[in-house]
Amino acid sequence: MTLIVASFESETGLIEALPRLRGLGAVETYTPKALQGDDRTSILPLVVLIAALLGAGAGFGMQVYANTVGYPVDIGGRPEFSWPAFVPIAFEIGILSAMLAGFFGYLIVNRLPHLYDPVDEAMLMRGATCDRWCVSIRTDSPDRTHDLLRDLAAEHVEELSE
Amino acid sequence: MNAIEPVTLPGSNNPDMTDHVSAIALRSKAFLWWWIAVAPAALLTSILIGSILYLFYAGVGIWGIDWPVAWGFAIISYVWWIAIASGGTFISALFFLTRSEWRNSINRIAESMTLFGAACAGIYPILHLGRPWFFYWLFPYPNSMGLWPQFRSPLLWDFFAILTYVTASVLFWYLGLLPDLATLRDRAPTRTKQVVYGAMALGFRGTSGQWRHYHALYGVLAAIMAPLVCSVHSIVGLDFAGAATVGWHSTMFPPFFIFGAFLSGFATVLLLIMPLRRLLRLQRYITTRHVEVLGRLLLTSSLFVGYAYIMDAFTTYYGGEKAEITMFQEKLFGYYAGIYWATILFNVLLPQLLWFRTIRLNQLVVGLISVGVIVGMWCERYTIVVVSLHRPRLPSSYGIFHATIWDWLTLTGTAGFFVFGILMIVRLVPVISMFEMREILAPRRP
Amino acid sequence: MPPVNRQWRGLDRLARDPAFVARASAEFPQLAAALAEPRDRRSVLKLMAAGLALAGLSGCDDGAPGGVLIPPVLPADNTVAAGSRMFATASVLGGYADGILVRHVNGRPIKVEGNPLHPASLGGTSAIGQAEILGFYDPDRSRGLIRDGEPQSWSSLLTTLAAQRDALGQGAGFRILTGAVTSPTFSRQIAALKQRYPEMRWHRWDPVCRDAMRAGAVLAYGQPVEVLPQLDAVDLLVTIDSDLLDSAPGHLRFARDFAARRNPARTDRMSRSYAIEPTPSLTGVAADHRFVVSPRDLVRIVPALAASILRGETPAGMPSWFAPLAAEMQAAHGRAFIHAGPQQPAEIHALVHAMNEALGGRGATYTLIGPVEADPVDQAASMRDLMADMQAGHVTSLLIMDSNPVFTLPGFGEALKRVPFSMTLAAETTETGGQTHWTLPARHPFEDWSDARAYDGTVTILQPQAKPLYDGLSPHALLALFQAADQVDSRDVVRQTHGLTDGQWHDALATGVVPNTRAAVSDARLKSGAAQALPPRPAGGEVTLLFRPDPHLWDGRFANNAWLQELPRPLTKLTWDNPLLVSPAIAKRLGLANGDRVSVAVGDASVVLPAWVMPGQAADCAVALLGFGRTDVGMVGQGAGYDVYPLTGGGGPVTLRKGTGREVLACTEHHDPIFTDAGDYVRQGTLAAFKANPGFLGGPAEQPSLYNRKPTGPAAWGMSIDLNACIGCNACVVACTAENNIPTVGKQQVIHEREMHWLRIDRYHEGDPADPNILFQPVMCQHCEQAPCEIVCPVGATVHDQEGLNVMVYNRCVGTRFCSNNCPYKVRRFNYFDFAGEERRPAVARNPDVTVRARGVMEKCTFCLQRIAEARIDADMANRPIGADEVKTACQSACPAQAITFGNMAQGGDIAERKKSPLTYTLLDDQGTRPRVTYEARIFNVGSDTGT
Amino acid sequence: MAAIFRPTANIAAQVVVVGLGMLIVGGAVWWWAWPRMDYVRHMGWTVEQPVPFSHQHHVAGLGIDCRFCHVTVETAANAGLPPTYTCMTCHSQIWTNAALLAPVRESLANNTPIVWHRVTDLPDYVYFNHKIHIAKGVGCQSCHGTIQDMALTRKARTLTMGFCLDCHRDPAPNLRPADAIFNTDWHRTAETPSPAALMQHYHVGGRNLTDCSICHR
Repeated sequence: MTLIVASFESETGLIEALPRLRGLGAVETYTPKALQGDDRTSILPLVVLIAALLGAGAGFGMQVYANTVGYPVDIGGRPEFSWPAFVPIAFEIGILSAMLAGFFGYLIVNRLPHLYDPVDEAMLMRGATCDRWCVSIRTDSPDRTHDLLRDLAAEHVEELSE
Repeated sequence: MNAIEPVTLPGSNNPDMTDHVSAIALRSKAFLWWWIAVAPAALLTSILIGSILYLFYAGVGIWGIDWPVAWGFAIISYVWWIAIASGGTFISALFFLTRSEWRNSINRIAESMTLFGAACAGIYPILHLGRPWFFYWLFPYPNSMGLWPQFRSPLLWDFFAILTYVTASVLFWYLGLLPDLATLRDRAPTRTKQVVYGAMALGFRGTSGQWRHYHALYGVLAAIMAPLVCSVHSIVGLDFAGAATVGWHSTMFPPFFIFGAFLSGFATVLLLIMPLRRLLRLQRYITTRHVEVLGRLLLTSSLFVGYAYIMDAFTTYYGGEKAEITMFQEKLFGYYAGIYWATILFNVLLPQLLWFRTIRLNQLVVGLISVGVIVGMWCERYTIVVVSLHRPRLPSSYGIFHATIWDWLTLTGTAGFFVFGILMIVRLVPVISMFEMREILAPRRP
Repeated sequence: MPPVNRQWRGLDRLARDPAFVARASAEFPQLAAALAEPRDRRSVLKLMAAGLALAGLSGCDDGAPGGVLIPPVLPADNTVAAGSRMFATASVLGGYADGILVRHVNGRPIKVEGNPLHPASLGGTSAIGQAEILGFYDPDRSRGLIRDGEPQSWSSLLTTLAAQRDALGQGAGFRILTGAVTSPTFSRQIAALKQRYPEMRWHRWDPVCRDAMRAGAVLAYGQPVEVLPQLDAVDLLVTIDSDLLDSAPGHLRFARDFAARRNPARTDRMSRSYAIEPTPSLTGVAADHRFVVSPRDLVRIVPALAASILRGETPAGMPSWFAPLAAEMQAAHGRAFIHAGPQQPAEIHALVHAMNEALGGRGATYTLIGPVEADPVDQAASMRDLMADMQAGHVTSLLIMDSNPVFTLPGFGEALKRVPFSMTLAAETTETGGQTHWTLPARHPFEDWSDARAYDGTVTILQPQAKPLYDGLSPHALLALFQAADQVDSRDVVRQTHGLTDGQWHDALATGVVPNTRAAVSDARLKSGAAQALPPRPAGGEVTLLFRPDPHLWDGRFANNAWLQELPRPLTKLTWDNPLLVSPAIAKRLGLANGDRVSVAVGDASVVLPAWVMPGQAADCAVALLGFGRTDVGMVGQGAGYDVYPLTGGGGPVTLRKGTGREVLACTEHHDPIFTDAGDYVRQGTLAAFKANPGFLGGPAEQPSLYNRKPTGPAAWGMSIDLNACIGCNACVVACTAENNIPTVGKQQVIHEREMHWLRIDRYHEGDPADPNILFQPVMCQHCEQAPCEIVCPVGATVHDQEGLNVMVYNRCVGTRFCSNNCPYKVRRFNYFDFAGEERRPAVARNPDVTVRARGVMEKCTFCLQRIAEARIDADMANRPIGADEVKTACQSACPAQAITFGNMAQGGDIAERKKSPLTYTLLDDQGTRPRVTYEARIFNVGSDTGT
Repeated sequence: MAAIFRPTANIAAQVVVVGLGMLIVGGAVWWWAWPRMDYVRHMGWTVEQPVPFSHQHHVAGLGIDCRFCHVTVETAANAGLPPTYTCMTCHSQIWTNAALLAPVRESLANNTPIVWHRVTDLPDYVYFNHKIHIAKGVGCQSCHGTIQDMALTRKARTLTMGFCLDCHRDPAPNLRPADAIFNTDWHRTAETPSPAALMQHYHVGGRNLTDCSICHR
């Protein structure tokens, strides 16, 4: 296996290159902003929604329990189950759990923190977070890859042995 | 400069922007002006710490609060700060949802403002307590007394609202920072900076997966932040409206407080970006367009607030409750009348100048108006808290409030802490969200 | 450091005083140990508590400080190891006794209650009587014998007195000076002394005396008879500058009898009362009609009134109300009573006697009795003689007891210097004590035996309530020492006086009254001359200066009592100060606002003090309040207010000049003094309107509410306050302070509006400043069933219990103060500083059944929860419900007029009855809070209708 | 060698993340557990006393009734500590010169009280009342534990608010027949009335015993 990293000057360059490179091995892109035309969906919104509902439900439940079972007290002659008063806190707890779920969910789905990756060895990767459009290919046929990249007018190419 | 510039000046492009912005955070020596600004801020921060220590030693009696006016600066300043904080969230979340391009270059500053505004606000509720060391009794933790907090109290709602808001703001801010931290990591000149920014970037490399989830999530969170900030402010409003106290018992307070948050939020953002764009040479990316847009928003929200003030008077007299009217008369013509009229002047009258385009484009005037608004908003809270409380229902419990030196020291202390925080942000992280700017900038140098 | 009032510093000073530490080590070992190494005052106080416990104050001990338990060595005899008991005694002021019971908890005196069996009290107490317990525990009380500033031993005193006994011979130069005395024992001892020293003389001096009344009686009847009103039999009461309900001997009883005829919902014969006075008094405020008349007009009007009543004349140039009043008085023949105050000249009293006789009141509305005071004298004259003799050097030895002439009588200090041997016996440090050769510490009345007579002559035995805190000498013991060498036990002396059998003696102690000692009814005949008496016209000048005792500090003897200092004066609501009370007219003329400095000059004597505008005061009148400005007094009274006694000495015209600058006065009310709509809070109406429609002031049944949850406990506590009975005397406020360990905060904090009283008496002036309608309203926690405070507390520190109490759990409170904001009645108080910790009284003085509140927590009226809890436990042990009237709150039992009723509404009783009254309304009922406290509206029996 | 981090950095990062997680969980557990620990509540601690008084000896051994020393337990809020005089009623006869009892004799001789150290010390804002608990059939051991086995008196219950509430919510299990209240070796037997019957007998349950005003004033 060899890991080949290449950078393109333009987004379009990379986009055109991708379908042809995919034949040669596992391809991953590294780009300063999201690539156009990537229309796969993410699970995170669903996670956030569920977390919000669970959190709000739990929060509301806690308040009902405390006021009816845990230690019921006569507060200003209000009913023990005064649900309208419980809504704000339930809402806030829902939001809180949604935020936490979203953030940590993101780390999990992307396996972060992931400080080291073999591609980091490639010098040209430093441009990926600025204005270069990089791609990495794990392939058994480095030569063909090199040829292809040359045809695609890749700006730089680096080969990293693993 | 009376022709309105576009959101970014012609010829701006991604590489230049990235070089310029990351250079600010990565430069080895801080600017001179930075040191000049940070010195007093640090001093005030230490004054804040000092006055807090003395407060814990001596008790809240060192403040001006008394029998009828049991709430004072602590609550005034708390509401004031939390309103300022919210402005940032409006810009970064609300206008993200509306896909307004102008927002991209200032949302980092706005969010940082939120962060430290919320931090300043968050201190006060604890300082306010008679026995601050028991503040955690507001939290439903499993205690050996078998006791629960009292969930019907607006103050408890507030406790949860603040808890949520501060946490959410931090996470939202950090998430928004990830790609830029990655940029800094890859451009860091020294090993230390590489490691620090690298660690903070958590290994963000802009892979297709990272970007895909990132956008999905950021949109959702933005959509959550918007209602959150509204709920926080409604609840702060309910801290007052939830009580039967004269001058507080009004269904209008929640929206009224949200309007106030808009107003002071936009004003503070203006006050931050106008100097920063000069000092950091960001005129390319934060243009007079931004000032102009924010000016309009300031005017709009000031109209909202003005409406609230009118309704406040209307409902008082329409309701015809004696105590309410007495208190309102006192507000208009009594001992504290000056503060009420200052509120009207600063929050409603002065911002009307912004109807004129030339004024909107005159950054000095806009700055003065913004300062006025921020002072005005503080006066508004002073009126709500002190003036309402000093005229209770029974004449026998009328009273008066005079702030003490400790009230003022704490207030100015938090102001210093806020500035200090902002300066640290300016020094350490990109003041412009670079990856979002790339959405609207030319990818390559011409 | 937080701005804490000077008054707290005392005990530190004490702790540093070697003399004290020495004495302490003798009495309280731990205390000395504590004082030896420096500690914070709190721990010293704690140990002082332990020390006092050892000193025998406390039998058993629950929760003694320092996590230790200190059982007695021997089983405490006749103190119940725990729980409370009552012991009868009396509180004596100006010689006259009000019967009291002292409640002991764990064997130590904690609280003063009224003695229901005592004719002058009937269970009620005065503010001063309630505060006496604090005086008992006062750390500033004088201790140790002093001679010319040097501490002395008891033996040296004995030798000195032995020398005196020999030196005095016939007693030519021997003088004794005391205040007015009613004690049979004391006068018996004096008589004995007179036998031994035939030429000795006994002088009397009270700065606030009743000379004029005595002289008036002599004018009218040829002998110093006293008048004994039967106010419950009076249909028409006319008071002339009177102190009948304020401070007259028997005023507690008068308040009770007066109130009995004031609520038309309970009596069908509501009395009517007219007050004619130059400056507002409680008596005047309680009246249906209050006529503001300057003293210089009084001397014109009263004789005219007499003329028209005695001789049917119709004098000219009288105010409009004169003729109708005279007519009404004649109409009320046999049902009317007239009373004039001690400030009025003798002639006016003579005329009043004549009028009362003419109106056929004698025997019906009042009786005459022989003098209650022992050997009454004209004090002014008696003092003139004494001073003259002192100047002339005729006085060789002077013994001063229970009197402070150096402070209260200008020039006495000078004269004193010429006396070769002088001795003061005083419980507190006094100016006089500082200037006599010997200063002896007197025992507090709670520490020794004595006796005294009430306004009607009834004798009470004063019995000690605890072992002496500081060794002192009782007056009886001292007199005995002048009599003979052998030291006597004051108990025996007192007992000899009354010659009671053991049984009678013990009954007398138990009941607090010696039976059949009421003064005999006098059959004195009115002298013919009485009706012609002509009062002298007071000196001219545009300002008339009146001297009145401070309602709480009296003549200054209570200046070191923090409770009384911080007690808002009934009419001005001022604390810690005695500004000159000026009429609105004077204020207008001199351009004075409250607090402005003004200089008062009488002849060559002059004083500069702040002014206070007093609505309803006669246009030409300025009132100077005695009793403040003590110079040689404990830490509390030090430098509070201004000494106006110098003015009493000056002769000549009175001049007022506006001074420079203004002072901040600690007033507890901050609203515009004049009100137009006080009726919103204190509902009021006329008797006529009431008769037309009894319910015309009562509130609507109950505001509709979304919430209808009601407390469902076995008991339902409720309170009803009768505004017709309340005379604003403040007894309830002090009682509450004493019962509930309420701290005083000092002048500075009162100015900061941080006073702590759970119970306050709101005072409203309504109408014309020159002659306003003055209204009182006691306000404490209303214990709302829909309590706004409870909803907003984030930690549930204030909640409802099932018996309808709004309970405040101090130890759960974090101090958000939201409850106070949300309380429409503003009855909650917050501990901004550690007020309780800074208190000067020892911890043992506190009520152990009430939690002492820490810094940063909210507190408020609990309906005396500790008393309820006690009753609750007793009832549960007997498996019975709590009786309707079983629990009495502190304020209720203190009220002389029975304005406050409290009880378990579930069991009926008085409270249920009063709640049914058509006058019942709830304060701020538009708030829908459903308070458990209700008020009965004030009804005025005004002239247009007869009322009977 | 362009990479900023070594491969080991990933492991390090994971360790940090896991560590933080465990810290949070651990903190929560500690917060819950700490106030409930016997150590914190001084459970079973014996306190240094001037005289090593043994309840075991006097109660279990000699069978002296609680009320012989704690005289006011049925009539007052506090059970009452015996005056030295009470100790000497016996010890003037037996162990008259035991070294252990020297403090007692001195106390009587010099009329200086013995200063005992508290074993159970409720906060000042809690108003516990012995007489009502006795009257309603709560045995000494419910709060003082197996006092008859204590050679040195020690705290036997947590006496937290939670502890009080448990019983105030459901008193039945702690009720005894009137004659068994001071009986230290009493055990529920077949013929003991049922808890429900005892509740009936003592008229417990009439009021809400969890009201704040029951214990706090």
